[in-house]
Amino acid sequence: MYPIPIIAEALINGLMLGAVYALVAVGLTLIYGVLHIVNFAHGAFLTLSMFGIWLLWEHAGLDPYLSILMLTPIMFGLGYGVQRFIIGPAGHGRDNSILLVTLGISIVIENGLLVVFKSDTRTIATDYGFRVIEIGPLLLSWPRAVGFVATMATAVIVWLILNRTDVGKAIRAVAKEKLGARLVGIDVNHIYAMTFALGSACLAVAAGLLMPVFYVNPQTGGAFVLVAFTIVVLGGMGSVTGALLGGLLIGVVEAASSLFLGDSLGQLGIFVLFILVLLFKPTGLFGARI
Amino acid sequence: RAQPAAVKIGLLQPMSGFLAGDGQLASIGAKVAVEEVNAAGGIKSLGGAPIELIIGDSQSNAEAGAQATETLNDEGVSIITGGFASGISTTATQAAARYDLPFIVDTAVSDAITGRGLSNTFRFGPSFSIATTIALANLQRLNDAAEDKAKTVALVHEDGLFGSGLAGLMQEKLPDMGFEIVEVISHPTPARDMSNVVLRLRSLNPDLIIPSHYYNEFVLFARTLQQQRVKPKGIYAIFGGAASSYRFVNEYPEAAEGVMDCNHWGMPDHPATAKLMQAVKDEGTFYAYNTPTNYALIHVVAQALEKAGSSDRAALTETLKTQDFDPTVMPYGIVKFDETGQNQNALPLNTQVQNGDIKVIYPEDYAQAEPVFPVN
Amino acid sequence: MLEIDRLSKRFSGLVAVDDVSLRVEHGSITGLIGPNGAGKTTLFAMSAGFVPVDAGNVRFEGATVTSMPPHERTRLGMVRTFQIVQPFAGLSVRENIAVGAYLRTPDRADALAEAETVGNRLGLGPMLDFAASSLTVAGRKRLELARALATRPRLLLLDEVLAGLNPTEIRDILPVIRSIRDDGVTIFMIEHIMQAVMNLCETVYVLNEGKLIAEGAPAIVCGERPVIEAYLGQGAAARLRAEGGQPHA
Amino acid sequence: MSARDLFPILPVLLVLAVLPFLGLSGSLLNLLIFMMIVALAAQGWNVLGGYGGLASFGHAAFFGTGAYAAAILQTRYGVNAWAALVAGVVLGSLVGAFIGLLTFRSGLKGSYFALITLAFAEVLRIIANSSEITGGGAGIVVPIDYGFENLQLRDRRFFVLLAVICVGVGLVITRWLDRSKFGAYLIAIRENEDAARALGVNVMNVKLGAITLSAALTALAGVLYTQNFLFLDANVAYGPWISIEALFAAIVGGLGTMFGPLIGAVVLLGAGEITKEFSGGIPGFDLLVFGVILIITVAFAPNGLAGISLKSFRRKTRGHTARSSRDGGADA
Amino acid sequence: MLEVRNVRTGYGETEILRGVNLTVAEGEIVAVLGSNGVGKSTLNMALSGILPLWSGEIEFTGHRIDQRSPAEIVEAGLVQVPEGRKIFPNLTVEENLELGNYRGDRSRRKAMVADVYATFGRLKERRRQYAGTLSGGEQQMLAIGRGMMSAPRLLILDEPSLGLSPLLVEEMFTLIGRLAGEGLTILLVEQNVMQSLEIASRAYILENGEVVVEGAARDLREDARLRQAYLGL
Ligand SMILES: Nc1ncnc2c1ncn2[C@@H]1O[C@H](COP(=O)(O)OP(=O)(O)OP(=O)(O)O)[C@@H](O)[C@H]1O
Ligand SMILES: Nc1ncnc2c1ncn2[C@@H]1O[C@H](COP(=O)(O)OP(=O)(O)OP(=O)(O)O)[C@@H](O)[C@H]1O
Ligand SMILES: [Mg+2]
Ligand SMILES: [Mg+2]
Repeated sequence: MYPIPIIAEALINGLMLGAVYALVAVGLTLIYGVLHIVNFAHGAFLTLSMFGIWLLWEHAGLDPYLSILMLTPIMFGLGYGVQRFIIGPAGHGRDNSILLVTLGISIVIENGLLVVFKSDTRTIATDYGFRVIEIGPLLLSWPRAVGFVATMATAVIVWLILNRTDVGKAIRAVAKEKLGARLVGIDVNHIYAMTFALGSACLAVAAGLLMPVFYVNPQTGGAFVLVAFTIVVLGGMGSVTGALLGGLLIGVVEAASSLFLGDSLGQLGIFVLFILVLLFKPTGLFGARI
Repeated sequence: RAQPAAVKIGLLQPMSGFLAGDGQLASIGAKVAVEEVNAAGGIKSLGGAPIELIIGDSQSNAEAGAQATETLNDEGVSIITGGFASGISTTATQAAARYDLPFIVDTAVSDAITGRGLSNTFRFGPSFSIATTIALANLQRLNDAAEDKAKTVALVHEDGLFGSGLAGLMQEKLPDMGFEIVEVISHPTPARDMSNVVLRLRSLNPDLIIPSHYYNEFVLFARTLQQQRVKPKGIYAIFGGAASSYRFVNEYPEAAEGVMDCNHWGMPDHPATAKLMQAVKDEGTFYAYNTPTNYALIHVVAQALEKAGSSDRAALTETLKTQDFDPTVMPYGIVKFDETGQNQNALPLNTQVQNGDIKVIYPEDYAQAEPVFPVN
Repeated sequence: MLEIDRLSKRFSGLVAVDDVSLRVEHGSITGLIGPNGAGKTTLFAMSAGFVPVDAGNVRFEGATVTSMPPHERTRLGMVRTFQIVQPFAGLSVRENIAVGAYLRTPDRADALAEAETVGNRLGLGPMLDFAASSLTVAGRKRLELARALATRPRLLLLDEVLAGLNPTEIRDILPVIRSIRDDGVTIFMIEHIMQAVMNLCETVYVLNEGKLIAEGAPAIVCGERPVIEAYLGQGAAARLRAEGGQPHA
Repeated sequence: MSARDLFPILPVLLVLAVLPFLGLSGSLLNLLIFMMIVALAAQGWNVLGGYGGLASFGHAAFFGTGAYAAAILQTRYGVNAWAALVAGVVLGSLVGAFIGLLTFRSGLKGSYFALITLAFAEVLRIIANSSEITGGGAGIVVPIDYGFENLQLRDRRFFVLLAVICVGVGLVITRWLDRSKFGAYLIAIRENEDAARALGVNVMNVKLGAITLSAALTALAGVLYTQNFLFLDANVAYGPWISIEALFAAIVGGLGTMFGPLIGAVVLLGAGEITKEFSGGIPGFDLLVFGVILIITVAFAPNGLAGISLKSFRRKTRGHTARSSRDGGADA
Repeated sequence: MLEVRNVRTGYGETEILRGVNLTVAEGEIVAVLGSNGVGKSTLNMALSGILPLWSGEIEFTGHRIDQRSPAEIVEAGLVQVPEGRKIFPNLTVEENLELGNYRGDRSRRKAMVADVYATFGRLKERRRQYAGTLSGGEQQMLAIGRGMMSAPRLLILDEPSLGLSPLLVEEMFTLIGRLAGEGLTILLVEQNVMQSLEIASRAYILENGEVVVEGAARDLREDARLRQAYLGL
C-alpha cells in the first residue's frame, strides 16, 4: 500500500492526463457522431498539430500555449478542407469508403511527416515544462494543470456550439437525417466539413497542451488514438459530455491500475474496463447521443 | 584496365516506421565505411573491386524485413549486415539462410538469434547475456568503490522483448550481488505518461534505478524523475538508448547529468569516432551507437572479402567462421565468431553523462573519465 | 388464435399500452384502430416479441409465447410487418421476399421461385429485380406484406400496409388480402384507412391512449360516440355513413 | 450448391497455382505467399464484415490465436505441425465464437462491434506480450526442420501452392455464402436485423456461425504465417497490422464479393512493392505514394476493385440517391 | 409563381419524369395526383433541388432555380414536407422546429414555434421528447410543423395524411385550407384524392412520367375516368 499523498497524487495526475485524452476523444466522437465512421486519420492530425506547435516554437519562438491560438484556426481550416475536398468526394458518402480514405490520409500524413522531418523525436524545453505546483506533500505538474483547465474550457465551448447554435443543431441533425436536413436548407457538405473542422481544431488545442510535457515524431499520434477510441465508446459514441467524462475516468483508471498493477497491466485495466462496459452497458456509460 | 565488378553488400535497416531514426544513424556509419574502403582501393584480392552498399528497408517490422532480405538476395548481394531489432533479425536471417547468404547481425541482442543452427548467421555485437554479465560486473565494482553504497534497486523496463528480457536476467542476478530489488515496473512502448511510474519510485525511494527502454520513453522518464524530484544515488541504464545519445544530452542536460549506461559504443579515442560524429552532424541528427557499429561492421565485411579473395557466399561464410577481423572503432579487440556465430569478444561499454558530455567510464582500457557515484 | 391478456407497456412515464386484453379468432380478419400514438404499434411489437412486455400475457394458438424471441414466434407462424418499413435495402425485391421463403425451405431455387409467386400475387412482379431501396413508400409496404407472406404464416400482424395507396389501389388489393385469409391465414391489422377496415374486418378493436375503448363489428363500433370523438371525427363518420356503413349515431 | 456453382473458382486457382512455377524470384515468391496469407485473412474478414456487415478492427485476435497455437503446440508440446494447424484453426474459431457470444448477446454492432473487437485483440496482445507460454516479449522461434510432415517446405513454390489451396477453400466458402440459406440470412441481417428477426431468422445463431467461420479462415492465415516465417511475437500475432490489412484488402477488393479479398490483397501488396521501387530511397516516400493511390482507388472504385469488373453486370436500377430506410420511428 | 417546363429526370439510368409541365399561381392550392410510383415524389425532389434535372427548367417567383442548391431553394421560399417525414430523430421536438427555421428570420423564431404549438397541441406536450420516439402520426405533425417554421412562400406537402387517423386527416385538410387562406401557396401530393380535390383549386394527374390531365379541381371530381382510376368508384 502506498502512502495517501502518493495515491492522491496519482489520481489527480490521472484526472489531468485524462483531460487531454478527453480532448482528443471529443474530436473523434464529434466526427463519429456525424459521419458515422471512426476517423483513422485522427491520430495523424494530432501528430500534425504537434509538429505545428513544435515548428512555431523552433522557428518563431512562440510559446506552445500561445501557438494554440494560431494553430486552432489553421487546423480548423485544414480539417474543413480535407473533409470537403478529399474525404467527401472520394468517400461517396459510404461508411467503408470513408474509412479507407481516412486510413489513406493517415498514411499520407504520417509518411509525409517522415519525409519532411525524418523520424527524429522532437521536444520543446519550456521553462515551465518541469514546474510543479506544491500543495502540501503533493507535487502537481504545472503544465498538466494548465491542460486540465484548458480542456474543460474547450469542452464547454464545444458543448455550447453543439447545443446552443444553429450550426451545432444542424450538426446533430445531419448525423441522423441527411435528406431532412437538406430539405430545411442545411448544406450537408458544409456541415460535414464543419464537424471535421471542429474535431481537428480540438486536436490543435490538445497538441498545444501536450507538447510541453511530451514529444513528437511522425508516429506519436497513434499512442493517443487507441485510448481515444476507448474513451469514445465508454462515453457513448457521439456524446461530447460522455467523451469528457470517459476521458477523465480512463485517466484515473490508468493511473490507479498502473500504480497498483504496473504500467503494462495498467493498459490491460483500461481494455478490460472497456470490454466490461460494452458488455453490460453497450451504449456507453453516458448514453450515445450527439 | 577494366574496373572489376563491384561487390554488393546488403544493409538491412529500418529506414521507415517507428525505428527509422535508428536506421538512418546506421546507414550513415555504413556509408562512411564504404567510402573509406573504396577510397583505399577497394578489395585488393579481388583486383581492387569496389564495394557497393544496397540498403533494404525493413520498415520496422518482421515481414517487411524478410521481404527486403529476399529483394537483397534477388539483387545479388554477397552478404547482408544489419537487422537492428531482434524480431526483424530473426526472420531476416532465416530468409537469408535459404540462400546460404551470410548475414551479420549488428546490434540485435536477443540470445535466440544465434544458436538456432543457422550456419549463415553471425552477430557482431554483444547479446543479452554477455551484456548483462558485464553490466552487472561493472555495477558491482562501481558500488564497491563507492563510500555511500547503494542497496535497494528498482527496475523499470519496457515490456517488449528487450526490456522484459533484461529485467528477467537482472531479477535473477541482482539479489546474489547483495542488492535488494524493491520494485519491478514494466510499461508499454510507446508510453504516454511516466508520472505513475515515477510516483511509485518516489514512494519507494530506491538507491539505484535500472531502466531499460527505448529513447522516447527514457527521455520522458528522466524528465519526469527530475520534475518529481526523485534523486536516487544513480541511474544505471542497460541498453538504455538515451544515456548514450547525444540528442538527450544536448536537449535535456539537467535530466541527463550523471546517468550511466551500458551499451554498444565506439571507442572514444579512435580516429573514426570524430569523423562519424561529424558525418552524423552533417545529416542534421544526433550521434548514437548505431553509427559506429555499422561502420565497423562494413569494415569487417571488407576484411572478410579481402581474406576470402572471393565474393562467393560459401567462401565468405567459411572465412567468417574461421578467421579473425579487426573491429576498427568498436572495442572488441579481435573479432572472432564462435561456432554459434556470436562474436566472442563483443563488449558493451559503460558511459556516464558528465558535464554535458558522454564519457566512457568502464572498462579502464577505454575509460575517459572516473565514474561519479553516488550522483546525488 | 391470438389471445392478449392484460398487456401493459410503459415508456419512461408514458403508459403506451394500458392493461389491454383482446383476442383474434382463428380465420378472421381483425382490425386495430385508434388515434395516433394510441399504442397500436407498441401492442403489435409486444405481440411479436420485439418489445418486452411490462405485464400481461400473449398466447398464440393456446401456447404462451410472452417471452419467446421473435424468430421463434415466426417459426410458429406469427409474423409482423413494420409500420416504418424495414426493407433489406441493398437487396432486390426478389431476394427480399426469398429471405422470408427460406423459413420453409433450405433450397435456394425453391426460395426464389416462392418469392416470385408471392411477388406476383401482390403486384410486385415488374419490380422483382429492382433494389428494394428504389421502391416508393407504398411499394415498400407491399414488400413488407410479401416477405411476411413468404414465410407461410398462420397469423399475419399487418401494421398499416395499405398506407400510401390511392382508393383504386386499395380497392384492388382488398381481394388479395381476403384471398390470403381464405388460404387459411388469420389477419390482425392496424389501419387508418377506414375504407379498408370497413370492407375487410369482421371485428375491430379501438385503442385510445393505451386503453381499449371499443370492440365489435366495424359498422357498430364506428358509430360509438367515444370512437367518433377520439378517432374518426364527425366528417369521417358522416362519410362512412354515407358510404353505406350506417353506423348508429 | 452444385458443382457448377464452383466453376468460376477453378481458373483463378489454376492461374495462381501455376504462377510460382514460372521461375519467379525469391522475393516474388515471398510476396506471393504473403499475398495469399493476407488474402486468406481478408476472406475471413469478408465473411463477417462483407456478408454480415459486422466490420471488425480486431481480426488479429483470430489470426494471432491461430499463429500462436501452431507455434506453441509445436515448440512446447511437440505436436505435429499438421495437427497444430487443425488445432490452430479450431482455437481461432473458439475465440471467435467466444467474442461473438459476449458481443452479440448485448446487441453490439456497427462501430461498437468494431471497437470491441479491437479491444479484445489488444487484450490478447498485452497478455501474449507478458505471459510465459508465448515467450513474452521475446516471442517464439519455431526451429527450422524442413519436411512436408512438419509443414515446412524448403522449396517455397510448394508453400505457395499450399497457400493457394487454402485461399481456394476460402473461395469455396464464400461461394457457398452466395448460394445458401445461411448466406441469405447473413446478408439479410446485414441489411436489416429487425426485419430478419421478424422473418424468423435466429439472428444470434447466424451471427455466431459467421464469426466462427470468419475466425477459422483468419486463424488459418495465422497458422500459415507461423509456418512461413517461423517467428512470432505479440505485435506480429496480435498487433493491429493484420486487422487493418485484412479490412483493407477486403474493402478495396470489394465487400461481400467472392474474389474481392483476393483481388484486394494482391493489388494492395503489389502496389506496396511497386511504390517501394519508386521511393528513390527517401524513407516514407513510398508509403506516401501508396496512401495517395489508395485514396484515388477508393474515389474511383467505390464498390471495390471487384466492383469494377462486375459493373457491366450490375443492375442498372439500383438506387443512386439511396433513400434512408431507417427513420428511427416508434417501432421497436 | 412556380413554372415547371419539360422536366426530365430519374435515378441512375431509369427515366422517371419524361417531360413534366406544370404551373402554380400565387395563393393557389394545386394537387398532384397519380398512382403509386408514377413519380410524384420524384418531381418534388427535383423541385427542391435534391435530384438534379436531366433537362428542362424550373422557375420560381420569376427566377430559375433548377441549378440552385437545396439550401438556396429553401431560402427562396420553396419548402417541402417530404414523404416519410424525415424528421431529426435525435433532436427534441422543439429543436426540430427550430431547425425548420434554419434559413429563416431568427427574430421571429419564438413566435413561430408558438404558432406551430397552437396548431398541434400534441407537439407542445411532447416538446422535450426526442422526435424519434414519437408515434407515426406525431412524427407527421412534426414534419408539417417544421415545414411551416421556415415561413415558406410555396409549401410542398408530400402525402401529409399518410398514417394519420381520420380525425387528424380532417384537421390537416382544414389546416391546409387555413394556410392557403393566409396567402400561402401549396402544392399537394395526396392519395386522399377526394379530399384533396375538395380543397384544391386545380389539379394535375401524372401517368407514366407525364402530365396526362390537368384542370380545375371541380371538373376533375366529376371526371368519370378519374373516378375509375383513382377513386375506386
Ligand atoms: N421507445 C419509446 N420511447 C418513448 N416513447 C415511446 C417509444 N415508443 C413509442 N412511444 C410513445 O408511445 C406512444 C404509442 O406509440 P405507438 O407507436 O404504439 O402508437 P400507434 O398507436 O402505433 O400510433 P400511430 O398510429 O401514429 O402509428 C406514442 O405516444 C409514442 O410517442
Ligand atoms: N432512389 C431511387 N432509386 C431508383 N429508383 C427510384 C428511387 N426512388 C424512387 N424510384 C422509382 O421511381 C419511381 C417513382 O417514384 P416516386 O417516389 O416519385 O413515386 P410516387 O409517385 O411518389 O409514388 P407514391 O405514391 O408511392 O409515393 C418508382 O418507380 C420508384 O421505384
Ligand atoms: Mg403505429
Ligand atoms: Mg411518393
